[in-house]
Amino acid sequence: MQRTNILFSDFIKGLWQQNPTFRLLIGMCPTLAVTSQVQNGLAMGLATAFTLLASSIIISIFRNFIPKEVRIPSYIVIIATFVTIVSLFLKANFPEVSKALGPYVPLIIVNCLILGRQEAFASKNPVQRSIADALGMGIGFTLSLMVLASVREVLGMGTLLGHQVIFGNFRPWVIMLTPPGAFLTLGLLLGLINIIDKAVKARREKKQ
Amino acid sequence: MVKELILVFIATVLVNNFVLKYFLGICPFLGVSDNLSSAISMGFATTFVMTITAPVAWLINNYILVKFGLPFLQYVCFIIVIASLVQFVEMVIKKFFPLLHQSMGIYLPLITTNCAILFMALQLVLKDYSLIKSMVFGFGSGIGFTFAITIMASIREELKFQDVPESLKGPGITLIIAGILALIFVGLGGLIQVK
Amino acid sequence: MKQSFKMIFSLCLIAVISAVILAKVYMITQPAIIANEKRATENAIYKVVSTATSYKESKSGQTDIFKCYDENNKFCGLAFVAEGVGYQDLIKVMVGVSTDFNKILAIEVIENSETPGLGNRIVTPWFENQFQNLSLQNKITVVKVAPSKDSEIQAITGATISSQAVVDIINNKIEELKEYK
Amino acid sequence: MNIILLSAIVMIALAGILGAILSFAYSKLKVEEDPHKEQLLNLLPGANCGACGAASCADFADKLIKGEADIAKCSLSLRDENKVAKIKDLLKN
Repeated sequence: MQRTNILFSDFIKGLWQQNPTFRLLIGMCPTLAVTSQVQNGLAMGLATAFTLLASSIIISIFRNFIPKEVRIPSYIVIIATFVTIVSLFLKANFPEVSKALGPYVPLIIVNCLILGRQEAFASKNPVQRSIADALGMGIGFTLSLMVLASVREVLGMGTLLGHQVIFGNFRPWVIMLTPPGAFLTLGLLLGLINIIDKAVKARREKKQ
Repeated sequence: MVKELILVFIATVLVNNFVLKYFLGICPFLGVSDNLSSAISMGFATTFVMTITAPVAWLINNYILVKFGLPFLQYVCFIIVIASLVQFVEMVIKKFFPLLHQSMGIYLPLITTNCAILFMALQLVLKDYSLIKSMVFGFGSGIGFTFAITIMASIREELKFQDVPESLKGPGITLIIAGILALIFVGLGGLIQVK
Repeated sequence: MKQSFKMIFSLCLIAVISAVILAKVYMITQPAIIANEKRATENAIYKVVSTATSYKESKSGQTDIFKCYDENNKFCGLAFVAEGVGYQDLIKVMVGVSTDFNKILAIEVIENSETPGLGNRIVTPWFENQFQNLSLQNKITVVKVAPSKDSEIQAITGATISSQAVVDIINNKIEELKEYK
Repeated sequence: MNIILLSAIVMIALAGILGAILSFAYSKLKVEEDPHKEQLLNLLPGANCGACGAASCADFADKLIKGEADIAKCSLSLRDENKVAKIKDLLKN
């Protein structure tokens, strides 16, 4: 029993307590860039999660064979290989998503989230824990991308995943689709989450 | 020819600013911009490495990838060279110029995980700039990064004395300020039409 | 000495494995990628020269021209891609012209990254349909009010630079192709 | 020559040259690091992401030793409580 709840706690940590976007504030470049539509946010989140998972497995398997001096170049080559595979896969099977994500797919390689995870976690822990951690972080990252993307898409285009959501004479806030909108939305979202967090903590103290 | 270079430089610094329009280098932008001096040296270190990476990326692409027809190796080749180059340059500076290492060299390892560098290398290949134009593009994007991070750092230094709402302290207010800065830079859009 | 050999060996090993895997994946996905691109251009051609059912590719200068043939295999129009810089970045337009090169059949903006909500309204049918049956005797011009002459189109309010960019791109390409005709 | 062989050769050449440069650098340009900082560096994530405001993990380690920065700012290593504890007691002595 003790074994599984370590894995489970690794997994859960990534989802909320240490959510990469809202808590650790890493991996921001793609977060702001591709979240003008939920579909793109989902695709970027899944691509990042796959790369994170696959490279975590490989790196935690070979963590003792890679000498310390060439640690960063070798990790980066492994990550870049998986990102190229994802990029070719997207171009072959989902051409419009690949065009929409455009130059931000290769940026997954230098996403602070992935190299940070490999260095901090995968290269020092056994495979099972790395998998649980990678899954947690990957899904946490995808969820936060979709939360941000749904706010921006609903306000920016009045649609959600392409279907018209807001009816009547709602003039969409075009700013939400432009860079300023991305910065403002994420800033306000961080504020909102801090407020929710404080409220939850306050209620928990009252209960004790 | 020189007119074209100046246009590319101004376009990269002002119109297509790497931070405020393409969202690049946000991790260091949020982290390092809380005091002005570290922001400035961070900016110049990034500019220094970007100016080196641009020609290297151009050479790799034209003399290895295009010549042998291996477009799929682009990401792996660029990133392995950038990572090793940065590691090597940092060791050289640490060994021979300890003073320079203290002020600027410490920023070098940060470059490998900086989205701006890889994006710049891939953009100059995508738009197939010539060698000189690539260097100007690399230098311009570095200056653009420094420009944005210096403005943000000076604002945040003032911010320490203002009363920011409790929940927005730290990254929240920085992102909102970056949003307003991006709004100003959108006004500069259409200033120059350059490929 | 053993330490540096171990470093070089492990870096080369990882590089080789990644190279082989990537080459394999590239060979598997390459046909699908080429097919996608071909289908995208094909859809644009058939949209721009509506009567066409098949086309033959040929080169004129550096631009490739698609000669279109309708169902009873009669030469019914020409299509080509014109590209240039708009308000923000690259704009690509597929242009369909009549066989005698003096009338635009239709155009379709196939790629643009103009400002969302403003510039990217050049993709709306309202703007694109204005180019249908536009004469090419003289240069196409952009006007703010309702077009009077037959080679004028109305700019999108709030996106004059993008509208002007599309017109300039088409004019330059037509000029270039006229010499080669 | 088919693509697989060609890309393998190109990558071997590139990795070989870079590996040689790095190994040469490590042997010739070794600068003695004080062991204290070396241990600390092994505990820090080493991703140099800059989220802590320091330029890199090495710089963050210096600041930790000088007491100018506190470990909470390194968001990546917060993931691991026992590591943070280890860093704290390493800093004490």
